[in-house]
Amino acid sequence: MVEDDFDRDETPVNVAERLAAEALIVDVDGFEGPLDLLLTLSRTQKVDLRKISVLELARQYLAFVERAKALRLELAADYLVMAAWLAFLKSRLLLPPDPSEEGPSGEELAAHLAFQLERLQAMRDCAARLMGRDRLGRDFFARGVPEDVARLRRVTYTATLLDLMQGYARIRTRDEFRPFVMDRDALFTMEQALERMRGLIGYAGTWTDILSYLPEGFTADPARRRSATASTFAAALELVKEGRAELRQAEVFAPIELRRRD
Amino acid sequence: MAEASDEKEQSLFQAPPIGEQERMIEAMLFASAEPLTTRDMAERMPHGSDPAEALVHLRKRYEGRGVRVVKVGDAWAIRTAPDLGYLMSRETVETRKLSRAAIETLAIIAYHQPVTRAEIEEIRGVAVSRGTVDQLLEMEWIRFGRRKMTPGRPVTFVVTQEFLDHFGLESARDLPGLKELRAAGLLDNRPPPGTMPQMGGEEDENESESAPGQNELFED
Amino acid sequence: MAEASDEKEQSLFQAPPIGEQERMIEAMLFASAEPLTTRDMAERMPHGSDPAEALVHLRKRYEGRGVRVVKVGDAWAIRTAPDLGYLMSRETVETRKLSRAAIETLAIIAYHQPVTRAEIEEIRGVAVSRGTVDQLLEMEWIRFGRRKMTPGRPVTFVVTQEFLDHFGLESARDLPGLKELRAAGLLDNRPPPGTMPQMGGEEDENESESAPGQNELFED
Repeated sequence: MVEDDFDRDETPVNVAERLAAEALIVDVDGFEGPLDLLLTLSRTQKVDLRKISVLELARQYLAFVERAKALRLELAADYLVMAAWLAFLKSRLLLPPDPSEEGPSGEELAAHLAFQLERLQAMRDCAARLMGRDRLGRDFFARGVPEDVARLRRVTYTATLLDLMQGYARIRTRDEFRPFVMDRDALFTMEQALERMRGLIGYAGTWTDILSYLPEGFTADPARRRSATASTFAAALELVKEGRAELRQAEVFAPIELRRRD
Repeated sequence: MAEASDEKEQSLFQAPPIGEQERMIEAMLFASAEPLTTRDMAERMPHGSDPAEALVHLRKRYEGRGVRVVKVGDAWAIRTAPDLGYLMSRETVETRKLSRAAIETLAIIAYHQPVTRAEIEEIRGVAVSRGTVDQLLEMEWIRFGRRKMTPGRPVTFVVTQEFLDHFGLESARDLPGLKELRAAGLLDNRPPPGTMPQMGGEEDENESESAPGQNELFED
Repeated sequence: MAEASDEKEQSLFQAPPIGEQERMIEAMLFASAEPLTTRDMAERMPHGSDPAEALVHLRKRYEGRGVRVVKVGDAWAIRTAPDLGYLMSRETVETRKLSRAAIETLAIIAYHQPVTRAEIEEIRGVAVSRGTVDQLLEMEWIRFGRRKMTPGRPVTFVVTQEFLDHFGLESARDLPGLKELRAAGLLDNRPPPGTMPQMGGEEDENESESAPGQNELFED
């Protein structure tokens, strides 16, 4: 695989050249793939990329791979795939075309490779020009104190007549459909109320509205509130009977107040 | 270009022309996150510059414009002209469907007006949250009616003209009755007794509505 | 018809004078760090306003000043004049250092957009790591374009308004050297003759992606 002219090329004429060649080898990790490596190698030809000798480039690449192997450097698979492909390309370029063979000619393949290299170089130049432009936040600037547009959100609610009628119908027909169940959960018994009052009466040193003794969960729902109010009142009467409390009411419908009797 | 390089050379020896200084302070005031004092500006500008004088020119230039150069404490800043402040806010109107609790409350008021809160609660079977009533009052779909002549003289609620307008009604009496609703097929999906998953769901919902902390406004 | 034209006349009549509209867009553009489209502006302006016309006037007014009215894609913004950048050292934003791979990928997307990942890989001759694309997406310099109508309907990438804004470009057509590249045929989608390693179509992409080792882990 090693070419004669490669050997000639690589015969260390001077130390600097040799160092450069070795640096190329050791820096294999610095290349972004085989195309990048080919582009770097092509620079040694010092010609316009359009006039590049792909044959020469293939030789350089293959020599590079050989050197890497000699130095026991592990090359990634795609470098080797490229090497195989370039070896194939080289043979195509060197041998007279076989008319029976199908597929693109060596020249076509070489032209495409040259195109790819030129395109990659062009993209690199563009990237450099782009990054070299005047840039926002470095060369020119946006407003330092942007005034954000205040978004005032106004919510309006809407409903249709149908919503309204269906809502009403739902309420008015609810009872019709109810299966018969004992609504025990809405009941607060006098026994429960008495137990609760006995526990609390010790703290009732001052007059307190008996409604403040309603248990939690029995104040909002009217049915539960009614039940708890009745049982609490009855329990309060029971406590008075036992001589443990006093009750008073200022006038009709005024709050009924309870106080511990010492 | 030749001019520019001349100017640059000159600036090595003397301050840039006042027009150039005006450009400088314009750019600085625009880009700075904080108001700048003339001293701040002078520090950044070429030696010998006079930002105070450049400011006089810049202020004049922005007179009557969409933005103005204003003094903030002893510093300077560019700000939107006060008469254009309205361009900096944007109102978005979002229309949401009224919650079920609100619709039911509204329906009861419409059908039973004048009606007290206790009566609404009795009909709905759940407590009416303050939020629901407030919402309907705020929408101006209900208002307070006359107090009831019953003990405690509770306030009543009635629907408003806005309500009638919104629903396209001449008067609340035009609302179809239960029989008509049924005739119109609005009540037809009556589930057979016994198998009422829907109903059960409603009960649960009502239960949770009456639980403390639950606000009917949060219903969707 | 008569009514419609009446309305139009009326709204033209109601629109503020152009000088006033110029003040409005001046205030809005000054207040915003982001570019605004004429539509954004029109939405905030009184009915019948013509921000595009007002912009022509405003642009002229700021020619040669310390700040300029610039076009960014189909939007507009006010930016400081680039020659005054040295005054704004305190406002300088440190942009994240992009890897060589990211810079090249960005350039390829800008010049070849809309472009698929496979096409980027063909141009660079190496697999595009996920991180590179993610970074560019995160910086909002690229976004997804429409899918290509080729087998597999691959996603494409295009550059964003933020990209244009950052690099001071009116549109992607103003990219430096774009015409020359196009004339040289370097932006042509030239399919490789026959099969080639690494630089083929989507199949190669899969191959290279699954090949361990050689990808942009070499990034610094």
